[in-house]
Amino acid sequence: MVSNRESRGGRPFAFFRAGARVGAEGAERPILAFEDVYKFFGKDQPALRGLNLTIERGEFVFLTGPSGAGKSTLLKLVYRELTVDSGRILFCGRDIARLTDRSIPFLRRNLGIVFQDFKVVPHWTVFENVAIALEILELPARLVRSRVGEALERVGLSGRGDERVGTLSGGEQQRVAVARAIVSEPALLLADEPTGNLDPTLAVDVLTLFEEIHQTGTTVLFATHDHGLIERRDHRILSLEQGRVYDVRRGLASWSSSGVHAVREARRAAG
Amino acid sequence: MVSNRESRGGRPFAFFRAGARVGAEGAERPILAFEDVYKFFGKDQPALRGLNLTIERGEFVFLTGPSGAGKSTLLKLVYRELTVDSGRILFCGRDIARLTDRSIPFLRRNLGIVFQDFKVVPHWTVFENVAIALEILELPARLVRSRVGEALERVGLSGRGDERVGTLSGGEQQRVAVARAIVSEPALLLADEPTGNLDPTLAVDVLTLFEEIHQTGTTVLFATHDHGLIERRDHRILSLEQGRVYDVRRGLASWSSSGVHAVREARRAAG
Amino acid sequence: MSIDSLISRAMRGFREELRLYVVAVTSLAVAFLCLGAALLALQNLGAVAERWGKSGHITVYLRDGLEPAEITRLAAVLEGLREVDHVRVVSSEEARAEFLARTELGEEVAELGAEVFPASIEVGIVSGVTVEAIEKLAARIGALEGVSDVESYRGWFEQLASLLSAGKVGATVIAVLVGFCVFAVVGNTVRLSIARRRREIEVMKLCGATHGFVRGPFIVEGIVQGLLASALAVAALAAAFFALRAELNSAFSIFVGTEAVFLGPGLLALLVFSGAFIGATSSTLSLRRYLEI
Amino acid sequence: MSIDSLISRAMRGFREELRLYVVAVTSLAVAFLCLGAALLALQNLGAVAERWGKSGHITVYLRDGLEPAEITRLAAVLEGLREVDHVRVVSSEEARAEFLARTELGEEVAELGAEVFPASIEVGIVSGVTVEAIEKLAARIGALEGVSDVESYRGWFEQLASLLSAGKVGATVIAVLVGFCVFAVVGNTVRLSIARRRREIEVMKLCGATHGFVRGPFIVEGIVQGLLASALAVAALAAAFFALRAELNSAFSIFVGTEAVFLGPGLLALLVFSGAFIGATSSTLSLRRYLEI
Ligand SMILES: Nc1ncnc2c1ncn2[C@@H]1O[C@H](COP(=O)(O)OP(=O)(O)OP(=O)(O)O)[C@@H](O)[C@H]1O
Ligand SMILES: Nc1ncnc2c1ncn2[C@@H]1O[C@H](COP(=O)(O)OP(=O)(O)OP(=O)(O)O)[C@@H](O)[C@H]1O
Ligand SMILES: [Mg+2]
Ligand SMILES: [Mg+2]
Repeated sequence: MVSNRESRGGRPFAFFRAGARVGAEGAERPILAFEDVYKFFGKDQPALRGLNLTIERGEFVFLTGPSGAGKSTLLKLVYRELTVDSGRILFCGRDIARLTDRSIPFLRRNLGIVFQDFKVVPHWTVFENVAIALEILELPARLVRSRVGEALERVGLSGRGDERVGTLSGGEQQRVAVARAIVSEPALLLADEPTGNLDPTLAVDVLTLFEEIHQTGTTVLFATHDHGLIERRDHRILSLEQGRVYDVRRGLASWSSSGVHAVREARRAAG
Repeated sequence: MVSNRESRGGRPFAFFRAGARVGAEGAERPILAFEDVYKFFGKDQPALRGLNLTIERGEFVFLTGPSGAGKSTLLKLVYRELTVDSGRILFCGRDIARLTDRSIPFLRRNLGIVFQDFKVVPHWTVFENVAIALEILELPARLVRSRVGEALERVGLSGRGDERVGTLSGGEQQRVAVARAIVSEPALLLADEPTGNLDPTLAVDVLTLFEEIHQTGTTVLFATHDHGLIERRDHRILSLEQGRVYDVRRGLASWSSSGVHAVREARRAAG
Repeated sequence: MSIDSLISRAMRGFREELRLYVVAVTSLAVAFLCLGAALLALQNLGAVAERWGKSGHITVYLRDGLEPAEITRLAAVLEGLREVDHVRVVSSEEARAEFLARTELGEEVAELGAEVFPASIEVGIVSGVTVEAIEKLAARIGALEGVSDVESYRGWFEQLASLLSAGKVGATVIAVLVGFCVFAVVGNTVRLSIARRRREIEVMKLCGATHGFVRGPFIVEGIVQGLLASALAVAALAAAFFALRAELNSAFSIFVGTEAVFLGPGLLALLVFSGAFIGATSSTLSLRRYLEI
Repeated sequence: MSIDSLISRAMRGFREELRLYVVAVTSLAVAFLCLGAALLALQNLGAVAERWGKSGHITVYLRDGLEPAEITRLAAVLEGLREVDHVRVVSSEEARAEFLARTELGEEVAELGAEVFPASIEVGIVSGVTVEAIEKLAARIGALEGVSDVESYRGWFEQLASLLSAGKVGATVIAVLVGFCVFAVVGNTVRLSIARRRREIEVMKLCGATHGFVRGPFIVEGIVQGLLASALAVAALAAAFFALRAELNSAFSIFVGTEAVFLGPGLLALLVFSGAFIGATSSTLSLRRYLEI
């Protein structure tokens, strides 16, 4: 990863068209801005109603809220699986809704996405599932191998590259999905409940992994139900409810240092 | 549900062959017994190694352990998606491994299963997804309608029976899976991480739902990573690690009454 | 399992995969159409062969200048032969008239006198006489007084017979190939709809459904597909046949001596039910490995 | 996109769906075989029609008892006619010999004298003369001294011509139907493999793959399928043709007057490449709606 970052000279930015760079104006703007976004599924059930939200470049934001609040919908709008019904979503100052079909792949190449339902390919091997994100970028095979190996190591699956993903346990599959999202070193990482199938120890590990990646300049948007996880970190927490931002606060406020989390935290602080 | 239980005279028990009843000897035995069970995937990586375990009729057991410990494998052995490589699994005193292919459906009709990956049919409606468990039992359509309605109400999805499951949020899909598992009032409920996509409030609701069903005589085997959930109840907790039972204890021991859980608990105690 | 639930689940399958089924039924109908056409050709060729095998026919050209009395006597002699069914005398005049009727040319030909056209006797042979016996008969007749030439059509007959048998072989090969295609198409269609509905099958199995419960709707779908396709094919074949019948008859009848006939009700029923049967079988076979979930 | 990755992904597809592809290629090969056979029939019918259109032929039966000198004179007269290409005199003796050679019968027939068989002159007509002109010529010849009968084969010709055109129509219909079948089968196969690999396509799209990247391996697979199937069909057709060639020729050649010929290299190449083309097109079309994920 390090070698690659050097060779490409800073954060890669092939936006809208491969090879294009975001200009100075793009760099100044927030990486993601929601302006009065509505999304309807059927007449009377809006999943998002008038969402206003700005995420600055390099931020780490938790997204939480009850089941059906609209978290996944919000993320899907960003990677254009869905389009807004009214309002705008600006990615680096550009309106995502106005992208042509041909440009969408180039938007997505700037994103790393952990899907709530993993979306791994069960009959592919672990290696192939992670490598596809780099093959799409047409990286040479040698580089793909080394970066995939590194990503698998970071999620605790090193040495398991040849197993078929369909045979892995739920938590292992989720970690494959995480590895795929981070392997391409995206500008924006969208993680939809990436720890739902992980035990508390691994959940903290994955959170820590995301924080490490965040340190290198990646913006992270992390949707989760795990209060144990979000409350213990000093990041912005957005609470959605019924398609609206219901609460914005920072973590660590109500963090109680009891239970297994505390043990791990102590260990982490020590090491 | 009540009317049906009455009409069938106690817990239905169509085991191995539809219409057959478990005799007195079956009723005395533990509902589930693992005797020195091994399960190998490939030569050198046993998922279960020498598991011994007895679950009594009417028990409520939590199953926990790190990712890849073998929890799902254990459950899959019970519903015969997998077969043991050595040892025996006795369900009501009968060896599951020795069931013929034709008997397996009748074993499964005694089970309610919440799968870790939900296994809902995305292009079916919520109603159809839940009703299939009863249609298989060839219940009359009227009865199917009323019982499905009741099950959906219990998981907080009443009035949403006509939506296609593929359009639901992750947590909603998980609740459909829960409804399908409980709708047939099984003798044994196997739940594999049934709250991984639910917010803490809903997770407690689902746990409470399982406890209510447990009250009516159903045996529950509940695999989860959510320590917040298991520690607060007085049930047996089995910890697996690397395919072995690593720890057996009861909950409530290390339960700290802080955070949101406490609030809900208080409310629940009051109501 | 209740029929109600079976039907309603099969209907759901059709609704969901409508496009797929339209494509499948269409291509199956085409395959069945080929099969039907091959059968039709076989049947008509068979009819022709049978007729030819039965009804020999000899033309006896008469020497010029025979008296009508001599001709009548000759005809009587011929009629008296054991192998002969009937005779018809064609006088020079009649031959000329027939010839003129067949040509559309005017003057020049019309000027031709009757003497240009030899009188002849058409001899119908009783059915069941072999080609060799007819050949012998023709030679005997040729030796009779007043006969100039005998045409027994043996060469033509032999060539046409070999043509017929080649046609039969071809039609049979087509029928076999088409049968194979139908099987492959139904199998692929069912496999396709299974692949799309894998999750559904898996869920039913895991909820305790028996193989029969899972298989039911697919087999119903296979049967309906096969039935629809073969019925469509039969309808199209019938439409084409009866629309083109006059043309076919005029093209073939003089040549082969029979009218084109359509497939009998027995064969039609067989075709339609073989559609249903192939649909059911192919569904069942394709489902097999998917049921082992 | 790099060719390496394209090929390796296509190979992966083949490996995973080997059974499916075997079935698909087999049923496609059958369809192509039908197409090839129809083309072959069309081509041979065309050759026959062309030859017949060009080479008319009249048999002039001579009156009994003509002197050899008279026959020679008559032949010279006929040869002098503008429409005549060549003439060949068949004496009574020769006609008898030919007849005996054609029958396998012994004694009785062998006893027949040469006088039973009329002498004749075979008249070859220069190419390009129409049927009507031949008919007129036959009438003129019939009026000549010493001619007993003229056979211009007009009736046969007309019937065979209509048979030929019916055959052509039939072969064309088969070709169209088979083309449709091929399209449907390739489409269904590709759709089937897409249905099974839906998740894969979805994942690639969501990771930022362009349509081309996703489509590439499927199109390669479609092309390979089409190529394999059509090549197989051509090989099978050639094997069948050359194995049965002698039989076909003996069955048809006297009758139609030409030797059966195989498809030319141009048509063969066209057939094989149309396989590849249909494979690619059908893949592309079938992929369309799945790319909109
Ligand atoms: N494609 C769709 N069609 C119709 N309704 C939809 C669709 N997608 C989402 N919804 C509805 O929109 C609401 C919000 O869904 P969303 O997936 O965003 O919730 P969520 O916050 O991610 O919930 P969870 O925590 O359970 O994953 C839900 O009620 C869901 O049923
Ligand atoms: N069909 C299979 N083939 C090969 N290995 C398998 C198969 N199923 C499970 N395994 C392996 O067995 C181990 C235990 O898997 P299992 O699914 O039981 O874990 P788990 O305890 O459910 O984990 P999680 O909490 O992540 O769901 C894992 O390492 C997994 O990779
Ligand atoms: Mg969600
Ligand atoms: Mg598991």
